[in-house]
Amino acid sequence: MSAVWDFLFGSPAFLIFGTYTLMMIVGLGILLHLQLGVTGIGNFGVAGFWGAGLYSFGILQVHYDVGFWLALLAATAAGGVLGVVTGWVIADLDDDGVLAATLAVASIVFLAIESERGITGGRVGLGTIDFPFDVGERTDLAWLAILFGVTGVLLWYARRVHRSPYGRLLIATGTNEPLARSLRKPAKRTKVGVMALTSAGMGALGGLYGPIVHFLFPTQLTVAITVSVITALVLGGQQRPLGAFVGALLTVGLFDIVIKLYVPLPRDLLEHAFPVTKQVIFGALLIFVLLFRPLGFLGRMRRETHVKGLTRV
Amino acid sequence: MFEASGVRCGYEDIDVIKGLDFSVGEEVFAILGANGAGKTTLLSAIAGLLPLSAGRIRFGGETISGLPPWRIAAMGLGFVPQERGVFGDLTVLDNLRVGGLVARQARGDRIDEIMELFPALAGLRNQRAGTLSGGETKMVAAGRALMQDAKLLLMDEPTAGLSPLYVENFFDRIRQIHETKQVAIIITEQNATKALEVADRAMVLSLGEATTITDAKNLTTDQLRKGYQI
Amino acid sequence: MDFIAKAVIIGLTEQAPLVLAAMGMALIYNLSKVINVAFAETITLGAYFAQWVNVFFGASFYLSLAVSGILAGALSCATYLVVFRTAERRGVGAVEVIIISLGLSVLLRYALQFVFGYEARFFETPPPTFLKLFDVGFTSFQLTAFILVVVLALLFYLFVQKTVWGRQVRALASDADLAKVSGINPLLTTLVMWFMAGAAGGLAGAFWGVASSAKPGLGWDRFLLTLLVVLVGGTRGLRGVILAGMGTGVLLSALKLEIAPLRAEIVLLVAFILVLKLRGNRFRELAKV
Amino acid sequence: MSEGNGQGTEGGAAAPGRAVIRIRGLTKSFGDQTVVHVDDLVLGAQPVEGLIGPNGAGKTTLMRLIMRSTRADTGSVTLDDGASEVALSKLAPHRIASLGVVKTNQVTQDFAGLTIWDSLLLAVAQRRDERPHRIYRERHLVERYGEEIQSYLDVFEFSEPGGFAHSTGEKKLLDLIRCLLLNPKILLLDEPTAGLPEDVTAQVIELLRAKVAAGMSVIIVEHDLDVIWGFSDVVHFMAEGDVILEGDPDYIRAHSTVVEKYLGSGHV
Repeated sequence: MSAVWDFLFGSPAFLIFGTYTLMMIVGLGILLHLQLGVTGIGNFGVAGFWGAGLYSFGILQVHYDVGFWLALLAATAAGGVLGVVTGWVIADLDDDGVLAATLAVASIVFLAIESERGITGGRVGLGTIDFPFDVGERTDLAWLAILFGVTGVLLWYARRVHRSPYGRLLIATGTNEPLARSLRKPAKRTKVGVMALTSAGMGALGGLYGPIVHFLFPTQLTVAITVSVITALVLGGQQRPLGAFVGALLTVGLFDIVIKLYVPLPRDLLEHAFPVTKQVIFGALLIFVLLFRPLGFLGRMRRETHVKGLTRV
Repeated sequence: MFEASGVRCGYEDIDVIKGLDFSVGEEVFAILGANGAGKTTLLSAIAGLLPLSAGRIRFGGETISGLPPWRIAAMGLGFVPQERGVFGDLTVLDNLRVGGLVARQARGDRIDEIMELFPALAGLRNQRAGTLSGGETKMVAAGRALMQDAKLLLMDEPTAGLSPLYVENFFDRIRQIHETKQVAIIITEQNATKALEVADRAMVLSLGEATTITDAKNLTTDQLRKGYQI
Repeated sequence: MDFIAKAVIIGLTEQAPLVLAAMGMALIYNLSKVINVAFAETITLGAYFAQWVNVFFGASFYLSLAVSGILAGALSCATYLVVFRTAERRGVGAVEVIIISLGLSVLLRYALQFVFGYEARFFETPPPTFLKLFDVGFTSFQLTAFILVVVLALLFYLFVQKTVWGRQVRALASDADLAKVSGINPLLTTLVMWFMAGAAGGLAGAFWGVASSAKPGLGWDRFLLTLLVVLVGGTRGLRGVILAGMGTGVLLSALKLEIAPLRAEIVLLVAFILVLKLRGNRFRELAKV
Repeated sequence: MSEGNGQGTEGGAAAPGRAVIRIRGLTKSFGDQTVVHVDDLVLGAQPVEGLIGPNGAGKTTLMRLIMRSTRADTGSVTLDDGASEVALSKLAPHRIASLGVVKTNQVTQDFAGLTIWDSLLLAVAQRRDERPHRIYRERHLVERYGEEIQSYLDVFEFSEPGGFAHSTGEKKLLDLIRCLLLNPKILLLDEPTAGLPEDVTAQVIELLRAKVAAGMSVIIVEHDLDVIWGFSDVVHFMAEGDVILEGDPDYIRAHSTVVEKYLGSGHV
């Protein structure tokens, strides 16, 4: 029994950090699900919205000694504001324009962090950021529990959206915008609104990531995180709230936790071939899933039974 | 040379054309009918752009239904669509040259022939087709199809939306093309009077079905009014 | 005057490959209506191919260029046949195609490291002489590269505008159905076009690569700028792309002469976003309701 | 400009309580081709008005100009309910629908992700039901509108009312029901019965008659002219971008201009 315990938690710091990452991907994935899977907005700049939150949080904590809650609020606001601006830009662009604009937003955030060294620390980094509380040895576990809670709330909200008129409005806007407009739905405002809401969420997640890494670097905001989130969501099922969760388990969970921690790979392999192989597999998965099972592991949005049930109310 | 039997076709699961049988020889054959009759749908299906849900189309002794459109074009069937009959981004000359891809020999001569047929185009050789007037566009569209050295020309409402003077002139050209180049022509038209002046035979189409197929000169106003529901 | 001359010289010599890359991507965009994120990897691999031929076979840079163009073109055709054509036939939606191409991009970017190694790879070219014009220094190699890019871009433009195949490509892009009934075989024409586009991308990559080194992120780092040039200039055809590409190069170097380079890039991106936003409004007529 | 009015029609004045659409100097060109050029036209003064004309007359474009899914080059479209006049041509499409001017679609339109019930609940949901924080609003929506929706589903037979619309015909009916659920003052119908079987066409017309009796105005474009002749109170005849003739169905049907525009001058 204790052998099993040792095997699983022999290196708790790595396991906890892996799970943090997993939770981040799931959280961002749920928010991207609301953008991409529900509203049809292909956001390729997830890292930018998340990073805006992360760095707002970090700058306020490090340079201005702002308290945790206020800093978290600022992180949320930073994501939200960026979301409003992006939403306004993309509201009447086609999918190619959305790709370009969201990529550009992420790029701008990245460049701004690298260039404004005075407040972001540039490539030297920004730190340190600590947990807002200290319960001794188990502080990191407590933080993990909080992250679980936040992700749970996001999941709950996404599921409720699917069962509410708001979700229907988002789906309608995403699948046939002109038709939605002809049915009194303000498509533009809806898009800006959902971008504001979900990007604020991404900003908040960014803020919550600050204490985990303690030290912020621009390299934490590369396209890799966006690709991980997209891969997880698409693999799990972009139209389902649980999609990101399932997908993240199958990708980050499998590679960054199970294989990295529990499969004895030679150090050399782990450093070079492993991350490269992982990305090759992610890329291949994206292609295969979208070509041959476009709705991912979980499949189509469940609407039928749910509405049938309602009619009997 | 052309034969359609039991043809049904349409969009998604609705058949716009509901079972047509007709054949066309070395003649000008007019397909008449009000909007919504299915004229454009029928021609698109003949050209191979739309699959048949039933029936068969034969052309020059071979079955063409089921073949891709570029194969049908190579067999000598030219199609002049009603809208978007020209490549707007290409010059007039390039439009004609694209038509000439099918039958490359003597391409230069045929360009000259077309310029003679439509003298108005001569001065517009290097203009972008997207900037032409409605009438000029139709000339380029017809010229492009003729460049294919077509044996059968499908023309979908070639005069829709054009000025009366131009319409008169264009119908003269149609007859001229038929006679000098020995091209069979299937022409759809809503304006029956004009089409019947140049057609040898005519078919009246109403909501996807043929109400009459007869010699052009025998077609009565009553038959037309019935087909058009007025 | 001096400032303008400087901006123009630096902009054109540094960003000349951008024009070539954007022409290639624009061709795919106009014909297949696909924004191909994996085009970034066509660029990267162009650099690797050229470097490989240059170093492994000891070939001159110019010979490696030719080989690299052909290989990149072939790769581009392969990606079309295996991935994009399949997507087209399965009726995959527009956003999904973009994500598929993103997947392909990631796949190629990392898979190439198995073949070419994890480290950056350098070209072996003879040491250049240094030249000066309007107080701007550049190497003889940069000058030949610039002239070559101009010639290649011109050839590419002439191919699309003046040849039979170019005409077919343009006809197919202008109206696919009309092209088909005019006797154009779409598959053949599309393959020719993807080959040309890939070759252009590969050559751009080779020029970028020789100026620094062939590394996995080479194409991706330049993808966003290329994409923006295509989206902004592409509505006016290849000529628009060329102008937008050159304009971007000059504007960027002008900005960099005035403000910090990273800030200059930010300003450029913001400008592009605003142009996209303004342009977007003009496309609303397409609604079918 | 109208060439002349038939028996029993008045072009301008709105019947009390019935809102009308007023069109002034409206033009739309694609390239050098003027598709719509309407100087002065009132639609909706009578309960059911037909809009017919030969190919390219501009009927569909006129309807899309009214709904602003396409932008006019010049001119104005206003909604006049007797008390006040609102310029529709300055409003966003969703605002026009909110004012009670609604159009069905010629090309079948549907929401790929929504079931039939979903689609109909979407139509009835108000702005306040659709706020992001109202995630428990569904029950209210079903209680408030469920019966009304069910009443439509009782009229038409869908193969799977709880699921997705399968055929083009079902999607077409769904499109119509969605529009009716908005309780429009003026309903524009663009070929509502194209592709529907005869018995369903009859059901549609019957349902529309009931709605008209309850105060809704209908403006209908239809290729099956038998539907026009049987259903309309007034017919507007369009040719070359303008309404050139207005009158009751029999008057239009017998008019030489109409015959000439459809068949040509040789068959008048």
